[in-house]
Formats: sequence, structure tokens, C-alpha cells
Amino acid sequence: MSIQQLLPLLLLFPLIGAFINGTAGKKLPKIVAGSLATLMTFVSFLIALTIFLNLDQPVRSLLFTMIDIDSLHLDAALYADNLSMWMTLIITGVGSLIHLFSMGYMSHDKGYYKFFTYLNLFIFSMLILVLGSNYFMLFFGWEGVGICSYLLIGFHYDDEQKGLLNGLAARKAFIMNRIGDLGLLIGLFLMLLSFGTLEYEQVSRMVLVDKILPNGNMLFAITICLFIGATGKSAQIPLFTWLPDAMAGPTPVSALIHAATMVTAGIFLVVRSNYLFHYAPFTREIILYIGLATSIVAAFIALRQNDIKKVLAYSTVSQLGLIFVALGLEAYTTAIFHVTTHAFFKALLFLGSGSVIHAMSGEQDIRKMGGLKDKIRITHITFLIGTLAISGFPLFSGFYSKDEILGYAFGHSLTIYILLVISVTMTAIYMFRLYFVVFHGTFRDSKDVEHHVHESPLSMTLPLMVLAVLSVIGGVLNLPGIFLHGSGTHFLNNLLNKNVAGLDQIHNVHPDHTTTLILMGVAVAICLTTLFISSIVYKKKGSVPSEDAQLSAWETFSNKKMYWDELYDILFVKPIEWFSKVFYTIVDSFILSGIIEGVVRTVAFSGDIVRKWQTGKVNSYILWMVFGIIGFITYYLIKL
Amino acid sequence: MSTVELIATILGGLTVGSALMVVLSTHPVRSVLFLILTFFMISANYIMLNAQFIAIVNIIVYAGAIMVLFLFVLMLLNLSKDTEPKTSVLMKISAAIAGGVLATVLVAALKDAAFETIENADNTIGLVEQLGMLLFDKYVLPFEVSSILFISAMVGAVLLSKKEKQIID
Amino acid sequence: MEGTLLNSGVSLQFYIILATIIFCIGVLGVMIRRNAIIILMCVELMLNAVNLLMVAFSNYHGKGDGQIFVFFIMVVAAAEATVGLSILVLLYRNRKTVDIGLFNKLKD
Amino acid sequence: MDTALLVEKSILILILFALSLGIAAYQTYFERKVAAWMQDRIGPNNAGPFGLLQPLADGGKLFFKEDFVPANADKFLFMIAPGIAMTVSLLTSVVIPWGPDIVAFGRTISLQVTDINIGILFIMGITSIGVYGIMIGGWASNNKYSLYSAIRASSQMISYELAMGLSVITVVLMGGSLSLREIVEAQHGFNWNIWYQPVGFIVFFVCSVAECNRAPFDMAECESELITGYHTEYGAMKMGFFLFAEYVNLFIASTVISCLYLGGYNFPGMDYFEGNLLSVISILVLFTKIVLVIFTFMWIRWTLPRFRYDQLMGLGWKKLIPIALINMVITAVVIAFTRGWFN
Repeated sequence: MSIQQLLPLLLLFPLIGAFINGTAGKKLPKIVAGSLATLMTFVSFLIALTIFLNLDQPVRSLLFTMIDIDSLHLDAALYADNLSMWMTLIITGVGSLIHLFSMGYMSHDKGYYKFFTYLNLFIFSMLILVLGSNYFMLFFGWEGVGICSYLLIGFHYDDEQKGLLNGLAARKAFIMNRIGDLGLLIGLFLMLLSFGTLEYEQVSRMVLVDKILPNGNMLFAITICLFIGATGKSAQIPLFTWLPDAMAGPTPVSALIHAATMVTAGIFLVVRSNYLFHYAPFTREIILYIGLATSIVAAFIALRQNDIKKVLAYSTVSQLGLIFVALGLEAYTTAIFHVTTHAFFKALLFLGSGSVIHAMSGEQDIRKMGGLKDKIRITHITFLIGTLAISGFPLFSGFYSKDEILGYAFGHSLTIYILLVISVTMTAIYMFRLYFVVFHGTFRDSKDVEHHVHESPLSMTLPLMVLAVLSVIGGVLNLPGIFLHGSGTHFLNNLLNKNVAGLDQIHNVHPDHTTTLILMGVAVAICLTTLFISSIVYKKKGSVPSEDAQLSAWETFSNKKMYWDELYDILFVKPIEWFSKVFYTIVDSFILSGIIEGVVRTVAFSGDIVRKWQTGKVNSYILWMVFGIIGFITYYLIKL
Repeated sequence: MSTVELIATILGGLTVGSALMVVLSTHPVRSVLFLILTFFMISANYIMLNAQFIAIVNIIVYAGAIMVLFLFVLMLLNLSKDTEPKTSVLMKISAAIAGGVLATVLVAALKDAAFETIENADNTIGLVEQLGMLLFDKYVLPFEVSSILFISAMVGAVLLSKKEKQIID
Repeated sequence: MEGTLLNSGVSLQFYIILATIIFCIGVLGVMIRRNAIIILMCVELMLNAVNLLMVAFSNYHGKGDGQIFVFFIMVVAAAEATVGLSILVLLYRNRKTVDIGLFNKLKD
Repeated sequence: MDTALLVEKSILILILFALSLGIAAYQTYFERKVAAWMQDRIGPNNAGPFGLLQPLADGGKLFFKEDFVPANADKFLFMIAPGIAMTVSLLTSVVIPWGPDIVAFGRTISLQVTDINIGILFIMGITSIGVYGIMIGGWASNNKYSLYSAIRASSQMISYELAMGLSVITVVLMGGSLSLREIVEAQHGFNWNIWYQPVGFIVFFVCSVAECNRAPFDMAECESELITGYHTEYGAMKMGFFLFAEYVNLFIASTVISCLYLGGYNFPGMDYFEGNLLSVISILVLFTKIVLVIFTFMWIRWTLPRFRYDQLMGLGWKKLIPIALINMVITAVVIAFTRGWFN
């Protein structure tokens, strides 16, 4: 089968899974529903692998034409190049692992089949997002994942205690994403206006080959609109507050959607449109600073969070900020590299936290955990690997990807480098804090809970182990030049530069070997120092995060998420409420009601008068009718 | 004036006269009977116009079925001259004026309409064969649809006159 | 003579005027009678006036289509008469009258 | 206009008029005799030989009785109702083909007043109008029994006309024409419709009985319930008209049945005769058939008890109409096959 034929198949399997589970899932045994969904995703992964291995030139596969009018031609087509296939591999690969994990994690849930329907639907939408051949398909997938995300965040909407909050979190995510989506949509319209098409191939040809470019302002508008879309989906300042709240969803959802795949959609969008951003330096600047700010702010907030998932959520935001810094520096392949390693270790950490929560019978507060390292051994080891990877421990995957970003930042400006180092240091601090508090020390919850603590089943630990291995060795995908002088280096770099439009035109200067080594030394030193201090603070001294009341000023500031939500409340919600109230009292109840009631009264009054004519008698009606007819005919007779 | 014209004129006069009596009779049953007479007159006009089939169908359908129904209902409700509702004189006068003016105006409008003579006329169009070919060829869909109309009218009538379920209170 | 009908010296105009007058008589009947059944009859009268005109034009054009239309008008008239009369019977059962002047529940 | 034709038709019409009345008159005698025979009595036997002058005596009695109108009756309608009944029943005979053409006085004389191409529809139309005599008479009497009778008669007529029309359609399909003469001629020799359409014949026959208001379908009269129904208030010659109309109807109904189903004037072996001889034999054959059918009507009347009203309506709507419909569809399909319309 040719790649053109395989591409639709790739999309079809998750859709079939969603369809079967969505229609007949209620009647299927749980094991069948779960296995079906997992299998469908895995088959997709295998197909993606086949395509990936055989792909040489970009391939376009037309499904059908959506709109074909004079000025607008929109195809539903799929487009495979190394970028989209790489994303597809991450999505389906990590996706199938998380499906597998969910089979264990959700096994006691009554909405089991629904969950897998949503998951498969999400995979389908995400594949459309990355595999679509134009921005419209991307938008289609974009909205699709938005809906799936909404459904999955509020999955436990009927929970007795937290159901309402879950629903609110889902709505918050949905609405915040709408803001970004509006930006994206406007960007697409502007793009349609200036290029006349939304096809990637045509746009890239126009920009790169024909050098037809809209003027600077238009290009800035387009790129900034696309970036606004990206900030919504990828949780950047100012639209990031939905992501920590989205942790209300089941943990596999957090792992799949809010760590590994959906949040990278914004990054994918920017990488996909790299040639546009290349000609919009000002937008890149904005991306850089936004990413930097996001990274630092989120890392800071993560320092004093006590909910295991919230820590990871802010960590995700912080890491995404880091990736956006890379995007701002035009280090696209590095960004994708970090996306990949981040997908591995963040999925691992989330699934690990899921395993912990599973062991703790649903408890998420780290202050109640402690000393779990002997009780859930596999989870402990894999979680440790994840922690080391994200903290940049030498030779783990995160080390390489982070290092590359730091290297480019150093090449760009020292200030940015230092700020990034601060962010990275904070990352190491909160991750080690999390690790030590959860797994070391003494168990701090009731005996009853302690009695129940148990290792998760194989379906949950297997994905953990696979992801742990990937987190360790993920770095080889893009080994920097100083290691293995030869062909193996910069694998991902070469791969993406091969056939992804625009990327081959960008020549980032890798820092020279000495600089690289120095920077690595700094990073290793930071990581090791943090590890050492953390182990002393939390392991030797056995410190426990203090209660909210005892926090110092900066700690409270961090714990309260830097009051972002409150800030938004004051900035947006309150004024809107105030406006609404004003409009309600003045415009609605006074002016509008006045007009409407006036109209009603006038109609009623005149109706009262005219009603006298409505005798209700056919005779008089037809009499009037006859007079009317006579009038008409006479008029025409006279006119003739 | 030829014989045919004379006959047509007399027939026309009778038609108008009996139609007028339908309206002017104070007794509903007499109205019905005059209407039947009018239908016979109109059938005669059809025969004058070479439309024998329509003429006989007119008698079967209108005089033989519809008017029997009217008469049946009148008898069933036992309506007679005494129960006939009276119309106010003012209404009568204004109606008469309106009707008269309408007729005058319409006649005035149509009087001068010019028609050219059509040569290729065929005097067998009123025969059953011709009409049948037309009905089952060109107008077969309306024909079938009209059967549906009949069925629904029948169902409607049966439903309405069922005594068990009172629809209006 | 222009517009002469087939097989007779009668002009088309004659039938047009005849039909118009019958139609007007039907209208007049609807206006001055208050008995609902008579009003229905007057409607039939109007329909017949139209039928007469149809047949006259059919003859004049030498085409059968007009007569087919008469056919369909009869169908509609028959359906209308059955349903109309059953409604009237029902109304009579409830109001004990067929005076349309008294069927004015919708007015209030 | 051909004067000879006019004379010829006028003579034929007069003959038919007299014949109808005469036959109607002697049907009363016949009926009494049949009734008497079936009830093992003698019947009229005083007036003339075998009581043959009895109808004349009856006529004279009716003629000289006091002619009165009830006080609250609608006088005009009360007067014209018997006239309507009589006129309508006499009208039908004009389209009946009484026999093959006769050659006399150097002319070919058709034994049919007029051969209109829609003769069978004409008969249906006239029959459908026949009910007005009864309705108007019953209503104008201002007698509640008469009114009941009128209402019953009208609903009965309408109901049975449907089944009748449906069964006639099969005959029209067989003959391929609406003209009575063509229908009769299609049954040449012994090729009668009754052999092909037994079901249609039975339906048509039953409907004819109902249309003629004869027992067991004499809902409009039924002495025991409605005191002879629509002519309760009638007397003298107006009553006579009603009776005459009824018997003329019976005669015409028998004629129509003979023409439609029993081959009309056709008889087996008619090809051996020709000319006026054939015509005379044909006329005699037709009248033989008519008398036999009339006898069957009377036989049924004096054998079967009257239906109840709801049974009568049930029979009409729920049995005869479906049967006639099915019969019609089957006939149409078979004819379409045999004439190769599907090929």
C-alpha cells in the first residue's frame, strides 16, 4: 500500500474505536472496550511507524474537497512530512501507552467506555491536527482536541464532592481556549486574505520559493494571531491558568492531553509556520519573552504547590515556556526535541503520579504522603527517573534537550540565559522536593490508608517502565556534536531539516564545543547541587511542607499561584460583571424594556381599535374582500 | 341569431336564474334543489361545449353525490325556513351593491378581451378516450395525488363525525 | 366573428360573461346568507362557474387540459364538501345552530 | 335535421314510454301472483280472466281517490316529488339497445333511442339522481317517519352506488367501451359477461336490489318500522306515481342487468338468423331475460326477511365495496395480460 492509502487508514482506526465504544461500548465488557481502544491506537502507531520509515518526500493524500467556490478552495487532505509524522509517532506511541495505563487506572470507573471513546476521539482529532494538509484541517483538529479536552477534564462532572469544580475547570479550559482559538481563526482569515489559500504546500511555496510576502504589518498580524492561538492551546501567559485547573480530569488525561500531546499543538503550529515567523522578527521577540516569563512564573508557582498534580501541571507550563523560548530563538528542531523528551518524561511523571494517587486511594496532597519508596517500588524508580530527566541530570534525555535550549539562549543573550538558568534551577528544586516528600520520610496519612497502599497492576506499571526507558535514552535522538563525532549526532535535526518546509533554510549556529562543555558543566552543577540540598532538607532532616498559615510572604505568593486567578478576576471578570449589571439595570430593564413595552402597548392599543373591524363574520369579511377586488379591477381598468 | 345561439342564450338565462334562486330562496332545502337545477343547467352548457364526459361526470359527482350529501345534512339537522338565520337589511343592501358592482366591473373588464380564432380545433377532445389518455399520461401524478386527497378527506370526515370523541366542547 | 367556439356560433365571450355572473352570484350568496351550509353551496357554485369557464376555454383551444382541470376541481370540491359538512355537523351538535354569525368563539 | 329520424325516434320514445308504464302496471299483477304462488295462495283472480285486469282497476282506484296535501307540508315540493321519481325512472330506457337494427320503409332503424358514447355513465348518473324523488317526498311530507325514510334512502343509495359503479367498471373493461351498444355487442352469441364476471354480477345484482329499494333492502319503506316511509303521507295518483316509478325502476334495472351481464339481446346460435327476423327474435330473447330477472327480484323479495339498517350499511361498505374493488383489480390485471399490455 502506498503512503497515500495508509494515511487515511491511520486516522480511521481511532475513529472506528471511538465509534464502536461510543455506540456499543456500554454493552461491551470493560476489558474489551479498553483493549479495543488501546489496540486501535497501537495499530495507528504501527501504521505511523511504517509511513515514517518509508517517507522520503512529503506526501499529500486527498480525502475529499470540502469547499470549492470561485475564490476559495478547501480540501480535506492529509499531509505527511517528517514533522507531522514525528508528531504522529509521539501522539500514537505515548497515546497507546497511556491507553494501556488507563485500562488499569480507570478500571473502577462507571464511565469506562465513555472515557475510551473520548480518548480515541482525542487521538483522532489530534492526528487531524498534525496530519491535516492545510490550516483549516489544523483548525478542525484544534477544535476537536478542544472538545475532547473539555469532555475529559469534566469527566467526573457527576462526582458528589468535586463534580461542580470539575465542570467549572472544564468550562474554564474551554473558554480560555476559545480566546486563543479566536486569535487563530482571525489569523487564518488574514492568511486567506493575503495568500488566498490555506494549504501548507502552497503557502510555503509562495513564501520560500516565490518570495511573495505580505507586507510587514500583515505578516506581524498573521503571526501574532497564530501565536495567540498557540498561547491558548499551549498554556502560555496570559492564557495559561486553565492548565493547572485542568488537572481535575483523570490522571491519564493529564498525561496524554495536558502534558504530552495537545499542549504541544501550539508549538507544532509555530514550527509548521516557521517560514512566516522567520520574516516576523518582532513576533519572535514576543514569543521569546512570553515563553521566558511563562517558564519562570510557572516554575516559581510550582515551588510551593502541595498537590502532586498541580506541581506537575505548573512544571508542564514552565517547560512549555522553555520550548517557546526555543521557538523564539528559531531553534525549531530543538523545540521539537524538547517536545519529544518532555512527552516522555512528563507522561512518565504524570502516570507515575497517577500510580501514586491510585496507591493512595485518590489522595493527591503530598503532605499526606511520604515514605512510599518501599511500598510501590516500580513507581518509585520510574518516578525517580522522570524526576532526574526533567531536572537535567546528566545523560538523561532532559539534560540534552534542555542543554540545547540553554546553549542557543546563551548564544542569543546572556540575560536570557541567566533567567533561563534560574527557571531550570527552580525546576530542579520543585521536582526534587516533590520526589523526596512523596517517596522519602515517613508515611503521614492514617493507618487505614497506609494499609491499602499497593503497587499498581501490570497494565499501569508497564507503560511506566517503557516511558522510563525512553526518558533515559531519549537524548540519543539529537546528541550534540561533542558526543559521538560522526553520523549519529543530531539525528532529529537532520531528520526534520530533510523535508520540512522552511526548516532547512534556517541555519542556527550551534555553540562551539568549549562553550557547550562549560554550559553543560554549569547545568550539571546546578542539578547536582539542588539534588544534594534537597536530599538534605527533605531526606535527612525529614522536613515536611508547612501548613498554609506558616508560610512566609514569598511562599504564600507561590502557593497562591501568584494570584493569577484573582488578578484575572479583578481585570476581566469584575468589570464584565459590573458592565453587565449596568447594562442590565439601565439598558435592558429601562431602555430596551421601555421600547419593547411601548411597542407592545402601541400594538395592543391600535389592535383594540382595529379589532372592531374584525367582526368574526364571514359575510362581512367577504364583503370587504369584494370591495377590495372591485377597487383593484377598477384601478387597472382606469389604468388601461 | 342562429338556433344554437338562441338555445345557448336561453340556457344561460336559465342557469343564471336558477343560480340566483339558490341565493334568494329563504328555504335551505329549496336552495339545494335550485342548486341541483343549476348543476343540470351547467351540464347542459357542457354538452353545448362538446364536453359530454364532463357533463355526465358533473351530474354524477355534483348532483348525484355532493348535493345528496348537502340535502342529507340539511335533513339530518332538520333545518327549515324557521331556523334559517336572518341577515340584516343593511348587510343585504350592501352585499347586493357589492355583488352587483363586482359583476359589472368584471363584465366590463372582460367584455373587450380579444380572442383570436384558433383553427386547429378538435371536436373529439370531450370524449372519454381523449380525456383518459390525457389524464393517465400528462396528469397522472395529480391524478394519483387527488386520490390521496380523497382518502384523507374521507378519513377526516369519518374522524370528525365520530360521536365518541368530542373535539370541540 | 372572433373567438367563436367550435361546433356552435356562440362566442367565447358569452361563456366568459355567463361564468362571471354565476361566480358573482356565488359571492353574493356568501355575503347575504348566514347559513353555513348555504355558504358552502355558494362556494360550490363559484367553483362551478370556474369549471364552466375551464370547459369553454378547453373547447376554444381544442385541448383537453381544461377539462382535466375541471376533473381535479371536482375532486377538490368533493373533498371540501365532505370535510366541510362533517365539520358543520359537529358544530351543530355543539352549538345547535348553523348560523355562522354565532360561530365566533375565536373572536373573544 | 332529418325529419324521418325525428319521427322514428319520437315513435320509439313513445313505444318505450308506453311499454315501461305497461310493464310496470303488469309487474304489480305479476308480483301479487308470485307472492301468492310462493305463499300457496291464489292471488288476484276476480278482475278479468286470471285477474288480468287487476292493474287497471288499481289504477282507476288511485286515479279517482281524493288528492290531498298535509297541512304543514311544503306544498310545491310535496307535489313535484313523485314527478321527479317518475321522470328519472323513465329517463334511463333511452340508452338501452333493445335489439339489432331493423330495416323498414327503406331505412335502417336503430332500436335504441340514442347511442351516446357514455351510455353506462348516463345510467349511473340518472340512478344517482333517482334518490331525490324519495328524499324530497320524504322531507316535504313533514312527517318524522317519512324524514327517517328519506335519510335512510339517501345514505343507502350513496353507499350502494359505489359498489355498483366499481362492478360496472369490470364490465366496461370487458367491453372496452362505455357505450351500451358496444358492451352488448361484445357479448355476441353466448359470450356473456356473467361467465367471466360472476362476482361482479352478484355484486351488481345485490346493488340493484338495494337501488330499487326492494326487499330485503327496502329500508326506505319498511312498513313495520316506518309505516311505509316516504310515501306515508301520499295518496291517490301521487302515491301511484311513486309505485309506478318503483316498478319502472325494477324493469329498467332488470334490463340493465340483462344488457351488462346476460348478453342483452344476444343468444346462442344467433348467427343462423339475419335481418328483421333476427331483430325480432333478439327482442323476444331480451324480454325473456328481463322477465326472468324480474322474477328473480320478486322471488328474493318474498323469500328473504329485511336487513337491519346497520347490517345493510355494513354489507355495503365492508363487504361489497372491497369485493368489487378486488374483482376490479383482478379483472384489470387479467385483461392487461391477455391483451398483451405488459409486453
